[in-house]
Amino acid sequence: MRLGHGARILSWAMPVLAFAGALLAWDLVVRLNGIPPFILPAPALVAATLVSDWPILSASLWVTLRTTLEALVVATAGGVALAVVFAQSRWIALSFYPFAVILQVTPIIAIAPLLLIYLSPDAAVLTCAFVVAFFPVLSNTLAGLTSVDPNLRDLFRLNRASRLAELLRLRIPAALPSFLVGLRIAGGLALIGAIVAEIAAGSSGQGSGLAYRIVEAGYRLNVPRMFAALALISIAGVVIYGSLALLSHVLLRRWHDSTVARDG
Amino acid sequence: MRLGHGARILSWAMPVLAFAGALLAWDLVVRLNGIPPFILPAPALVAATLVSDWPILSASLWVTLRTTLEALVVATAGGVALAVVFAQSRWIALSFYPFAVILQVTPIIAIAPLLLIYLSPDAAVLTCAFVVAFFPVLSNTLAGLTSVDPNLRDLFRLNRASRLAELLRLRIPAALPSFLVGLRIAGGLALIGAIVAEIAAGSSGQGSGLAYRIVEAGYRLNVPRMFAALALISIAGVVIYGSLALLSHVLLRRWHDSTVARDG
Amino acid sequence: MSGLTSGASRSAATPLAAPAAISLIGVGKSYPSGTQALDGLDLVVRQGEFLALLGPSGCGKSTALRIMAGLAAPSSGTVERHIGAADGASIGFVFQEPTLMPWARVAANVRLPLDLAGVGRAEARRRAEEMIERVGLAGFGRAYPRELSGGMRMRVSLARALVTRPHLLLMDEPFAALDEITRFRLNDDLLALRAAFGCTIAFVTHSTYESVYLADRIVVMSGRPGRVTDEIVVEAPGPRTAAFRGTAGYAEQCRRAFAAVAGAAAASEPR
Amino acid sequence: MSGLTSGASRSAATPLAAPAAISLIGVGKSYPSGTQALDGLDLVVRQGEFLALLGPSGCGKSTALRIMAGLAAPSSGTVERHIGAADGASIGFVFQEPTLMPWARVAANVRLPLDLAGVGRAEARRRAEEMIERVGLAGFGRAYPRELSGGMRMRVSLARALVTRPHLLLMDEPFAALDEITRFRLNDDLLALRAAFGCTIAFVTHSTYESVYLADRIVVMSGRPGRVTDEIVVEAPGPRTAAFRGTAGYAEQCRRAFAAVAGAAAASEPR
Amino acid sequence: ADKVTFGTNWLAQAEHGGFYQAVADGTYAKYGLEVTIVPGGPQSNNRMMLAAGRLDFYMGGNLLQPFSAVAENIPVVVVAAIFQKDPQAILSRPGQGLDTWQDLKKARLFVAREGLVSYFQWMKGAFGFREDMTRPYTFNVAPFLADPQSAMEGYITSEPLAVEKQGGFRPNVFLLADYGFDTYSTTIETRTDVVAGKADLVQRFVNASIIGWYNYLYGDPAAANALIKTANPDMTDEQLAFSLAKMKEYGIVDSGDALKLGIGAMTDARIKHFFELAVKSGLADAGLAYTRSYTLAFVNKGVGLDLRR
Ligand SMILES: Nc1ncnc2c1ncn2[C@@H]1O[C@H](COP(=O)(O)OP(=O)(O)OP(=O)(O)O)[C@@H](O)[C@H]1O
Ligand SMILES: Nc1ncnc2c1ncn2[C@@H]1O[C@H](COP(=O)(O)OP(=O)(O)OP(=O)(O)O)[C@@H](O)[C@H]1O
Ligand SMILES: [Mg+2]
Ligand SMILES: [Mg+2]
Repeated sequence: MRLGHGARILSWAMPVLAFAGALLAWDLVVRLNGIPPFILPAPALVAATLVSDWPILSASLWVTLRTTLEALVVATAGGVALAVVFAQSRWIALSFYPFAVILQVTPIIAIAPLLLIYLSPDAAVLTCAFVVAFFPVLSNTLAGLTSVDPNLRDLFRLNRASRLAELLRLRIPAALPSFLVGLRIAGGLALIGAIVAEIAAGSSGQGSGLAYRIVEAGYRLNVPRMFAALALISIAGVVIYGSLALLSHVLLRRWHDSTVARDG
Repeated sequence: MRLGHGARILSWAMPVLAFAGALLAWDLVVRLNGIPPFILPAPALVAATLVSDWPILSASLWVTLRTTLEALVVATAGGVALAVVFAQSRWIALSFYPFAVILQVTPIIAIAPLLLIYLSPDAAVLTCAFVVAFFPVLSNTLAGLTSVDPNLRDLFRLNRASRLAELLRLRIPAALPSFLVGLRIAGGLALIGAIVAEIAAGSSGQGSGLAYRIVEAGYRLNVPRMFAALALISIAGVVIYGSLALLSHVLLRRWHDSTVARDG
Repeated sequence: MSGLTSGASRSAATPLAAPAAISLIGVGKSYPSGTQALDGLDLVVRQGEFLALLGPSGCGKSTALRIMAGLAAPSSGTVERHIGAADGASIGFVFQEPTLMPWARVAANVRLPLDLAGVGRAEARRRAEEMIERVGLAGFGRAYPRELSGGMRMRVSLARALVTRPHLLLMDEPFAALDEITRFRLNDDLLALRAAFGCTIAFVTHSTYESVYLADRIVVMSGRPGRVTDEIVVEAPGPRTAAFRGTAGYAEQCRRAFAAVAGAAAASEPR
Repeated sequence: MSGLTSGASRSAATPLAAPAAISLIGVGKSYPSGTQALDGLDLVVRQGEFLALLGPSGCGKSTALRIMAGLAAPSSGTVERHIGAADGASIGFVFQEPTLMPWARVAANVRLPLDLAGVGRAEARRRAEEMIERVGLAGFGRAYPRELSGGMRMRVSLARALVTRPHLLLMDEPFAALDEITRFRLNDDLLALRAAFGCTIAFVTHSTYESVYLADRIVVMSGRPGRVTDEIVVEAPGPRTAAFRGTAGYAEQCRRAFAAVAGAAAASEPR
Repeated sequence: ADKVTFGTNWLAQAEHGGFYQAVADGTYAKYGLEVTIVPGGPQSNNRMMLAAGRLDFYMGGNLLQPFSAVAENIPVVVVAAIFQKDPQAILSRPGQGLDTWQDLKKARLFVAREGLVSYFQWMKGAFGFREDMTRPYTFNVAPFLADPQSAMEGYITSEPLAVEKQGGFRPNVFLLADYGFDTYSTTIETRTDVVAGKADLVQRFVNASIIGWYNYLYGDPAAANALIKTANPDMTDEQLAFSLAKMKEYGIVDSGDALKLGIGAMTDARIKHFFELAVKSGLADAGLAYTRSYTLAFVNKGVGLDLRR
């Protein structure tokens, strides 16, 4: 879309306004109902806490972000690999997809103890986060891999393309838009996964992540700090999503309907 | 795909075989490593527990299933509604999508206490489950709504279609395949959401669901019952997924590339 | 449209004197990729006129047609459209590709413009049915687009454009995928429709024969960037029927049109 | 293929005596939707032959072509293919729609068959470049399909089919979206290619003129269900150049072909 | 009667026995109270519900949270301490070189997140335990049983039975209170506005609860146990009996100051001592006005002493 100067400013102003409006609403709710800070702190208090507790919170943020990124990489790799395997034949998909579903629906709290028995804490955390985040990647990638233009498939068959060539040159590019939707979902889930995994399976110690901060702050009734940690998680989530959306845009810009704008 | 008689039998036999193989492997692992039942019970023991504890478990299953279905309905409706709103304009999407992402990444355990203060336990559980499950529906539906064939869009514009007509007759049908992928992901997530929500926000006591059973059985080291509950969750997950996949197939059968088979 | 009530036999003079329905004045169009598709295109479609656009592949015919329909905005120049927005969905457009809704059956695809215009269910169904029959697809109303051959799909698209009996009909190579017999029949149908309703038609074709047979006026474009290089006013002594194709005038005008296209193609070459 | 080394001027007798490259014997095809697309189709493509398929829209030409290529299995009857699987990617296929990879640039789309056949990078690039120029798209190698006009897309598809210099070329209305000038030039290119490499060609067209100009033999099909209703062996006295189009024989054979199609169309009608 | 809601911090169990007893035998009714017990759970948030005014009384786990409440200006105050000793303990497997308190430093320690931010900080500061040796305890004993070189937290009244039944061995039990973690436990907390405005109601609730506890410990607990099992159907008689026995054996409820002052007893000296411990462990700020976290106005009155047998 070719935006005029005004429209371009608007495209920045609107989200900022929306955000400011949300903060204002939050502030008003707290103020008008006289909600005490130990139940719901006002945004200014949360911001102040964010600044004052930054040394502690930033360290935890960093730990959680590292887990998140590792989980996202593993979930993406695993989801895509599974999708590729499942796309090979209906039999494989019919036979093994149920296991993927089982993995998706297994509650982390239930399997974490088992994992802790057999895996190192780091591996256990990564496994938990993977379990939380891989399914959308798998589902979306598989949907993309199996909805290829049948004529293009015929073309590859006619040219005696190997399965590998068909995968690399046809199915994977065709699945890209759908995969990227899955990836954007997985970005947020990896963050949740990191947090849940940290609670259920994480080793503690100096380098504890935001989940630990939340539990700790909750225990100490330090609700403003708890909300500061939550705010960091929210910001991290939005930044991750934004990055993945940007990646999506860059990869699809020139050829896909969702991003190629029509003028008129 | 026209399947011969043999192939049709295979299409049932393979998944059953895979399932049987998995059970056998599980049994062997337990047997060969001499894993005690309080760590990992053998499948036969889990099955026996499933039968013997059926009165308790079935009641819990029913509670969890009801929450799951409610959550799925709410998540689907909410996700689609949000996607429709976001699809209306870039400004709206840019301004409010971040809030959806924030909702997605907010850890349930952190917001559940807040919800419990202001909502009834049932409403709180439903809200939690919704938060867990709505995002894939939103993402996939939005992707579908915004990747409409531009020529078809032009056609509607030429015919002076109202926004509503364009939505109902063009965008929604075009988004259907993508929406259904999101729905299949949400099916599993709604189940997880129900479980997490139950743990985080559920009132304990008489009408407790499978999550409560798991925590409680884990707490009392009744690991076979815990696994029986897990097995029920897995089965429920697979059944929900299977139903949604079937729905998908029925809805798309006649026109979409992923389901219309090419002969050759 | 008032000048056009005498059926298929009318002199070419009337529409040439008619007021403009759409005027493109000095229109340029460049795409984000950098391609200058049109530059300084002057083109007038008069009310009641049957205009053919000829030109080498890639010269900007589709782009020009889209601009006429208001589907694309010109990068430079002006577009004036004198079609009353009052009279409902009055533009019929046939895209170069069939552009059908894959999830809707043939009947629903054809009925779409009527549904959008709020025509009653029974009435819409009847008219769609009739148009489907017109394009030779009787019995395929319940088929899905992917169950049709390429030519059949294009005919569905055609039926959809015609079903509203639009006042302005813009068509991008509507008959290219059809066999000559079907094509001739649809050509005649189009002439009859036009005679009956006096609609304005601009259409792109690659067949010089077809352009001469159908059009009052042929505009020849050359490409890179697209502009008008030639214009031929077609003289038809009598009604345009199969007999017209046998006349010397027809053959002569086809030759002229062909020469004009050849010239345009040559002009397009040294991009 | 050995019988075909004398360039564009060769008698039509040679290919007619040549052994079969593909035989369809009593082939029927019904789609899951219930449509009986073909029934008892007997059709032989001889080695080195240039065969044109004519017939009304929806009569089963594309279906027949797909069966020849092995892309679809017949519901009944037998298909014999005598093309050595040994000589690599030897089938070139032009689909009725362009069928390009939207994520790949024009050059990559054209290069695809070479890449799949393991041709070296530089060599593949050179050959693709050359073929892109051949179809008149020089300078568009780095464009994406959606930045092209309909005719340009079809030419990319054509370039892709020709770039491997295949021994068997199956083409489904490859020139329908092109202007006559481009079409004529590509017709001649095709004849030259065929003369140089002696490939076997079967192609679908709706232009009787084109079929007579290009083909050694024209098979006319009628539809519902699709079957062969007529066969015309084209007699060309000299080389097939623009001059051929001026001969009385050409005009006469065009008339014959047209009549055959008209007959087939009439036969298709009362489905 | 006054309607009163009381939130506990876990599912109904013997450790809440006295309160259920007071409901079951009509003690509360006798004191003009109609008490509804709201059980907690793994993720329950009854403490917040108290602060938000949704509950009238809450059962606190130890004194750390009341200290935090003062720090965060949360108007909550402890009015009685039912457990003189925190039943929190560390369990280890005998014969694995983990048989003394000091040995535990070599073990992998399963500690719940809440433990990590509370008593474990004291273990760290006072004895040199290290956080990197901990693993999260999610109230599932399997990882502990699977790993002989591990130890885990647990309530002395509860986990040892599970371990004994499933693991087939009697675990070493180290009660934190025995090593200096001298917090009160199972306290009764309420809001300051309740204390100020309805002191009489608070006094009645405290007194009735104390009497309930005497009766649960020394009388017939059957009616209370029945109520507990209704609230928590998975509770077994065996567990209830085990817990009751352990509470008596270790003097969880009725020992120390309580012997003289009655159940629920609190003293300034004891709380001061624990506060200093908390400060040393980094769990509280030295300058905290910790005395605001409790009041002795409702206890130490010898209520129910006559019921001890
Ligand atoms: N979406 C687009 N983005 C970039 N360039 C485009 C786009 N659409 C068309 N073009 C370019 O504009 C020029 C004119 O295209 P147009 O489709 O108008 O040609 P045309 O005359 O209709 O050709 P044809 O007869 O092949 O359909 C071409 O060079 C083409 O590459
Ligand atoms: N995938 C399909 N499913 C069901 N029916 C089909 C399918 N493809 C083609 N048909 C039917 O088969 C018949 C022949 O189709 P085909 O595409 O072979 O025709 P064609 O001769 O190529 O027509 P055209 O000239 O219009 O391209 C048509 O009646 C069509 O409706
Ligand atoms: Mg065009
Ligand atoms: Mg066809």
